[in-house]
Amino acid sequence: MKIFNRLLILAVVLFQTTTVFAADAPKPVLNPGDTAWMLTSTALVLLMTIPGLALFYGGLVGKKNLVSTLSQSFMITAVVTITWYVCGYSLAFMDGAKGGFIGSTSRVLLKGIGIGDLNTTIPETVFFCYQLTFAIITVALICGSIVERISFKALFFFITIWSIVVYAPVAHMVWGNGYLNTLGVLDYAGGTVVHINSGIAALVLCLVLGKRKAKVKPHNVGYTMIGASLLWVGWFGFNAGSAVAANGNAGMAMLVTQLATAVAAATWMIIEWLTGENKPSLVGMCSGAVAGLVAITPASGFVGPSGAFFIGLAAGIVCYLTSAKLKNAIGYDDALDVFGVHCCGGILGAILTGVFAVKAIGGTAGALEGNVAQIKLQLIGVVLTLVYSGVMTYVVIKVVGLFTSIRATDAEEREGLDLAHHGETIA
Amino acid sequence: MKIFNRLLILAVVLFQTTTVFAADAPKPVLNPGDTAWMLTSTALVLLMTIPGLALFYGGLVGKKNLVSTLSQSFMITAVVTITWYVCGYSLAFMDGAKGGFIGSTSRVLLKGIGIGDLNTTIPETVFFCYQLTFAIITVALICGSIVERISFKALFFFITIWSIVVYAPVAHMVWGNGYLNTLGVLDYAGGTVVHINSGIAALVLCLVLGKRKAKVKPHNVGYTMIGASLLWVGWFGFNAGSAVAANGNAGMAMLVTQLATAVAAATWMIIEWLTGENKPSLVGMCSGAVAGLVAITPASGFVGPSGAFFIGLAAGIVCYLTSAKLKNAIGYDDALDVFGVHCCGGILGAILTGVFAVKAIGGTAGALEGNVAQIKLQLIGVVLTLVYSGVMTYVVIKVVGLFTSIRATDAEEREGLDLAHHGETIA
Amino acid sequence: MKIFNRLLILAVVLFQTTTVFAADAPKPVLNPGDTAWMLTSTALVLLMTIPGLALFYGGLVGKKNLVSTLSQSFMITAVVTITWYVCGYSLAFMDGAKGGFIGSTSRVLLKGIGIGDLNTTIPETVFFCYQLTFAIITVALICGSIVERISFKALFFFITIWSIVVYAPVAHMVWGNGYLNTLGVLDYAGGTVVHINSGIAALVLCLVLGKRKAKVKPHNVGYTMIGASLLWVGWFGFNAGSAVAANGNAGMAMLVTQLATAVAAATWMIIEWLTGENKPSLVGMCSGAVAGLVAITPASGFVGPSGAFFIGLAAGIVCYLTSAKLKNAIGYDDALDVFGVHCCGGILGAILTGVFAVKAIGGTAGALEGNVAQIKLQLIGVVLTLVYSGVMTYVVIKVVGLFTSIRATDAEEREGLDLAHHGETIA
Amino acid sequence: MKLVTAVVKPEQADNVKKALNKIGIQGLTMSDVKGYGRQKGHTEFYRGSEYEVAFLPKTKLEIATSSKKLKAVLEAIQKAAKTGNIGDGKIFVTSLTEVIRIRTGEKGEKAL
Amino acid sequence: MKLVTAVVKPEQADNVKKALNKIGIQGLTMSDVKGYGRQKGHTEFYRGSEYEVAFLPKTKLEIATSSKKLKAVLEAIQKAAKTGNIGDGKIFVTSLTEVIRIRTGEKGEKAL
Amino acid sequence: MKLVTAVVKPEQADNVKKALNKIGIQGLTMSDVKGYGRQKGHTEFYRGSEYEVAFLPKTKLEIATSSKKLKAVLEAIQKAAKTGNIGDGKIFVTSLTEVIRIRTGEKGEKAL
Ligand SMILES: Nc1ncnc2c1ncn2[C@@H]1O[C@H](COP(=O)(O)OP(=O)(O)O)[C@@H](O)[C@H]1O
Ligand SMILES: Nc1ncnc2c1ncn2[C@@H]1O[C@H](COP(=O)(O)OP(=O)(O)O)[C@@H](O)[C@H]1O
Ligand SMILES: Nc1ncnc2c1ncn2[C@@H]1O[C@H](COP(=O)(O)OP(=O)(O)O)[C@@H](O)[C@H]1O
Repeated sequence: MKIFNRLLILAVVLFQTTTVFAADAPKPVLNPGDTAWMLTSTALVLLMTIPGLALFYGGLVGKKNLVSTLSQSFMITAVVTITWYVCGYSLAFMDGAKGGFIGSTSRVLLKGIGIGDLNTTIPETVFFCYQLTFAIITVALICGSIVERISFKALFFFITIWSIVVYAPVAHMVWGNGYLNTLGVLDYAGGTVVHINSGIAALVLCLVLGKRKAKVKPHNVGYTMIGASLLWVGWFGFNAGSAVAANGNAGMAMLVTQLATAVAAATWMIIEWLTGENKPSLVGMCSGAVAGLVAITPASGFVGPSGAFFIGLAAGIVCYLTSAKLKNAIGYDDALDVFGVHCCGGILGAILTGVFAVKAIGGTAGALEGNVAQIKLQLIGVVLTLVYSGVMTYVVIKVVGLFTSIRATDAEEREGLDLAHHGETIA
Repeated sequence: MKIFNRLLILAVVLFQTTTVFAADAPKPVLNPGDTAWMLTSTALVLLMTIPGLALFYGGLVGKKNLVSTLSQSFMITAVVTITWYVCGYSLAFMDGAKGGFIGSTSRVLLKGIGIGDLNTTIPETVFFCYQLTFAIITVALICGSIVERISFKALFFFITIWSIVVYAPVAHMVWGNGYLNTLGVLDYAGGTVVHINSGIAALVLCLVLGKRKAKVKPHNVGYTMIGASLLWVGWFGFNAGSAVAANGNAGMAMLVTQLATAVAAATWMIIEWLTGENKPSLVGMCSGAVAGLVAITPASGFVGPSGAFFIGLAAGIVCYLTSAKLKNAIGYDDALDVFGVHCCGGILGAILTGVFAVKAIGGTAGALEGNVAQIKLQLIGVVLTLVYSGVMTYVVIKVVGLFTSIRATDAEEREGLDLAHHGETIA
Repeated sequence: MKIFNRLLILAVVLFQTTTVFAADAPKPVLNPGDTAWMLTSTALVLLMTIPGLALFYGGLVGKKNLVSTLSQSFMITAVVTITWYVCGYSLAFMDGAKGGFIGSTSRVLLKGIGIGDLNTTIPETVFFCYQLTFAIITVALICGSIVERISFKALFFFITIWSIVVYAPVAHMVWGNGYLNTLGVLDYAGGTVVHINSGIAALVLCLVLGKRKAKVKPHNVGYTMIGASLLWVGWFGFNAGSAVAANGNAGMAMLVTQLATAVAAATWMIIEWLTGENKPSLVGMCSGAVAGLVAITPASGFVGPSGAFFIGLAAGIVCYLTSAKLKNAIGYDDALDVFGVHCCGGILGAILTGVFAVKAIGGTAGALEGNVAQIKLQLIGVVLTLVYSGVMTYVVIKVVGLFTSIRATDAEEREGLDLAHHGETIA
Repeated sequence: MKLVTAVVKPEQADNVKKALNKIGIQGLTMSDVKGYGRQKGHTEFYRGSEYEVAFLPKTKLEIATSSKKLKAVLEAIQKAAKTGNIGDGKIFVTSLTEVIRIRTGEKGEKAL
Repeated sequence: MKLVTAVVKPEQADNVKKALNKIGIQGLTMSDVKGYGRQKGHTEFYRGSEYEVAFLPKTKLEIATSSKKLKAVLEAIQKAAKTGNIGDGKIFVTSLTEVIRIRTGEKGEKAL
Repeated sequence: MKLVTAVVKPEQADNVKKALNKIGIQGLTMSDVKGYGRQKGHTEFYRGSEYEVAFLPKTKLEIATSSKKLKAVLEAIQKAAKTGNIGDGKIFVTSLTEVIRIRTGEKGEKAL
């Protein structure tokens, strides 16, 4: 009996190796190492939104809107979990028509899910949770453009609908068996699905809502730094977790993420140092880091260190220009630069993925390795996302606007949304 | 070849089952994936107390008691580590008389522990640390009812004793080879051991101590939100870590945790929105989330998504009522609602575990699957914990009171415990 | 029977080595469990610096230097990532002359790194990132002695150079195939490389810079507590991660880390309680915890629980004396006690590693097991690091001083570095 | 018209407010200040370094009132703020040459 | 010389500052205060417990000015601070017996 | 009796306190204020947006004193607060019609 057990140990090990590589392998088996990393990644990505993004945004608004800004992220975490459970996950990740636009309803309300169901080598339950954290942060990112004036009620309805009719289809097209995926568009961890998607939605919303009555300077740069740090750390779960395994791909994704982020942070800092007020600001460094994180996101499973270096450099320069120059030049009130950093950084990253992709890393060559066509594919992904998300965001907010006022009243805005919408104040 | 692979899958499953339960199974072997997840879970659960719970509580007290409230959690982390090392772990987890009340002293001072010792598939050292983080947070939770007036010195002595004479036996009865475990009471991650246990202790303590001289509104809702977020994220280690493996059970535990928490947060928010001041408060959402986390804790390894949904819903409603209504109606000064959220939420969760348990998930059927008797078992666990912890808490605090004053003087309370007990102030 | 067991273990190991790369190559194979833990550890150690250390330090300075203090850690994270990528990693970890002083340039700019490259059982990319987080925190630690007066520009140049000419060689000598490693000096997770190294650099810098014009009390003990907590939690990645595997060594490292830290925190607290102002301060507990973490660092893979207990006790006492007494007696302005806690704690830990090392745990016996010579080896490591780092730090800061003023002007210091160097203020 | 400035213990401020309400004072301006007098500050220790915190938190209340009501105001404050311990605070009275209600432009006692 | 103390809505403070600049006032001291009058505070709820927040945030502006300029100052403040809603605030005027510029030792109107 | 209000640089406040102690002043009320005069504020940039921070942090010290001691108080403050740079601050003197020590009910100079 003991011997049999020992043979089994051997068998287990043998088996784990054979299943993954064997050509005619049956359904993959659960790998505890991969599962451990994906459980961890899920925690890391949730940490990015609460409290990460909440603080990053919260520190940049005025003091009388801190509670409001924190509440948005927290409420979204709760509500999107429910919409994801109800149908978002199913519509995004269950196979629909190949090359189509939306998934199937086979996992609506998670029907039939069990502890034995797997997605590649991890439990499907973990995959559900991991993907959920992406849906959450995408929606939460949007709020940055509309803080200090959006009605909390309107936001509640807006994000409930948006998480289903915009996020799920875009995720399906890129990561499910949908159109862009079938086409060969590369988006490792969400350049299009998360950043372009939220960034364009943010721009549309802030145009619909109009400008704030008054702009005040960031009330708590400390919170912003804590938030940026948690985003940075959590992003390891975002990008390296997108390998859905604890392997060499995850490792390389972590490495390029770290490098691009550092380069972008340093770049933004140096630009500020050498221009403008001649001072390197903490908000600038944090913004640069986030820009780098955004731009490397679609590329993180496809490029190597030198690609990451250039992507970081480009992100620092481009996002500085779109946030600090373009916005003021044009004059829309994208309060916390969701468009400038996430949409523009996402587009930049999507395109540069097509440039720097290395076949030996992610299986697809980029323009530098001769596959110039990839850039075109990337552009298709960018444009489709911009158009679909932009138009649908407009439709959804207009529909919500039929039922409830989407903007805080002038009095509420002056008083601060903390008191007006939540009945709470920071002393 | 395929058949062979399938046999191997079967073998793997069989093997995993046989090693743990088979009488003549060989010593289980270390699994690096499981170990990785448990190392991580330990970090996550420690994060729940410092800084998570410390901030959650710290934000809700007055400014002049912030240092005091943070110090309580920090001191407890240090002291309970020492009592756990000295004898707590041994008394809780070493086999005592089967179906008994307390474990053995075989691991007092961790004697004989080596790097090769395992607990199921992970090193015993990791199991020690993981379980330690539960002991820490249980004790730290208690403080919520007695902030702003407890003597730091009395607290120091109280928790030193309580962590040994209350926590260890309760943990042993439920998770060791003790009475409730043998009986078949289900408590996956600590509904009774952690939440009912700390919640009833908190109620007893606040009754013994009496009310605060003055109640002030939460001084920093931002800290409370950070704390609630870290509790939420860290709770993945708490519940999914309780699988003590990186497998499908851990995955399902994570999923139901996320879902119940989100539903409870949304429920509490909506109740506030539709009643009272008509405003959804951030403190309300955070409280709802914690209520959901508490209620799903005992159930997290036993129920599926729909069970989690209802548990979250019930937790949002019940804990809202116990915290916002019951307390004010009766009039005890459970400052931060440890009884209302943790004890009541824990009881609710314990009972609903008996209702919603799914045999295919955790091996035990609940009332909905016909096993109505489970509810009775659950009630036995609840009542025994309430009585034992309640009575012993009273005894311990009275004993401590023989040697030192348990309450801050009026002058200290007015001045704030920060300055009075720690000689530090927040500018 | 035992022999059979050993053969099986061998078989498993052999097997793992053979399968993927086939042939009879002894090259180790990737282990997903180990990789999962190291990915996580990397995130944890980064969390220690941003936001951990940044907040720990930030809370202890005056309010007008908060942004400045946070910026230092953030900038260092970005810049050291770049120097590590450019050449630091290669110089530290690529094999140089055996027993030498510096590594080779074979991985400059990470040339040739691929997703298949391994370091023991994890991807080399992960090893790169993990080690990077150590380089970052070592450099960031230094800043504690020079806050509130260092020029941000000078710091920028200083750390760029220091991370290459000081950190890389010291890391190589201890952890690469360099002199101290070959000699048999034990430093599990960085007592010499991280703490003595940064601590002596901090002392030299604060002596060169001179005292602050005015000392103000910690402006935000709350931030300090959050920072200390994140350091504590993150340190699991630091010490248990240094096993570079998810195994029994990692587990024991976590256990001794937790225990020594708790004992040191309690010790510092009790010393304060029984002496001086008779009050246990939160800053004191946090300082004690960090002292314990520092002292156990070199020992964490070599000692058992009882060794950890005594190391924690010694760290609490010694670091209290060096920080609270020695500094004031001598009169240098090591603002946040980097020398007192990190250098002195590191020396203490290095020596006690030689005392308490247990052969059955880390493979090397200490003085208590009869190997008194180990203490001498440890002292060699300590002295060499003190001398090399001390001298080189002096040289580097003097060189930087040739090009730019290293200290803020009096006006800038009075105004606060936040506004002076970053153009930002906390309202 | 007089401006009454009372520096009181923070924990008594609410009491004072209520006492003033009772005698018909309907407006009040408050601010957080720090002070010392007979009651001195304290010393805090951080890692063995002493930091003198010379000033204690106090609450400053400013009440503009008609000269007629002055006596009642002073009495109300004294009664409500007094604990009998040092640090109870002081009341300062200055003359107001003019008071204006911004919203209406009313002046003098009507503006109070 | 007069000391003009205006308690205004925080969001109007900037306006007032600009208006004063225009009429040649070059110095100003500001502080955050809380107050109530016709405009009362509000109640906040935390887990069902009510906390009365009696005082509303206001901004206090202090301007020392020559008696000559007083009228212009008062008018400028009134105009700039007025929104027409309750809570617009008050202006108090007291007499200054002396003003000194610390840097130069100048006294009286020269010191303003 | 006089109320001396000094607006000084925050970093000089401690100096002033000590100087006043030396001449026997035993009570003082302090608050954080913001101001501008000759010394203007600054501009901060966040992602390219300018935010004018018009006011600089200052410390306001209020000292009630007997008319007799007034001269000594003014001199002590001037000496201790002066750095010679702009922004050193101002001293304002008003008359006090009454001072009351709440604890004892003492009035007038005895209450100082
Ligand atoms: N001469 C003074 N000028 C201005 N404020 C004073 C003066 N004396 C006391 N105060 C204020 O009154 C407060 C209470 O004074 P203190 O002398 O401590 O109490 P008591 O009046 O009960 O003896 C002080 O903290 C300070 O703010
Ligand atoms: N009698 C008073 N003494 C001191 N401050 C007052 C007095 N009355 C009002 N104030 C201040 O003026 C502010 C505005 O007063 P309020 O009566 O609300 O507005 P309005 O003058 O427009 O009717 C109050 O918040 C308070 O700070
Ligand atoms: N007319 C005034 N009314 C009220 N406060 C003033 C006035 N002028 C100056 N102050 C205060 O004095 C401070 C210093 O004044 P400033 O003119 O900058 O310095 P200096 O007196 O050295 O020229 C200002 O920041 C402001 O707080």
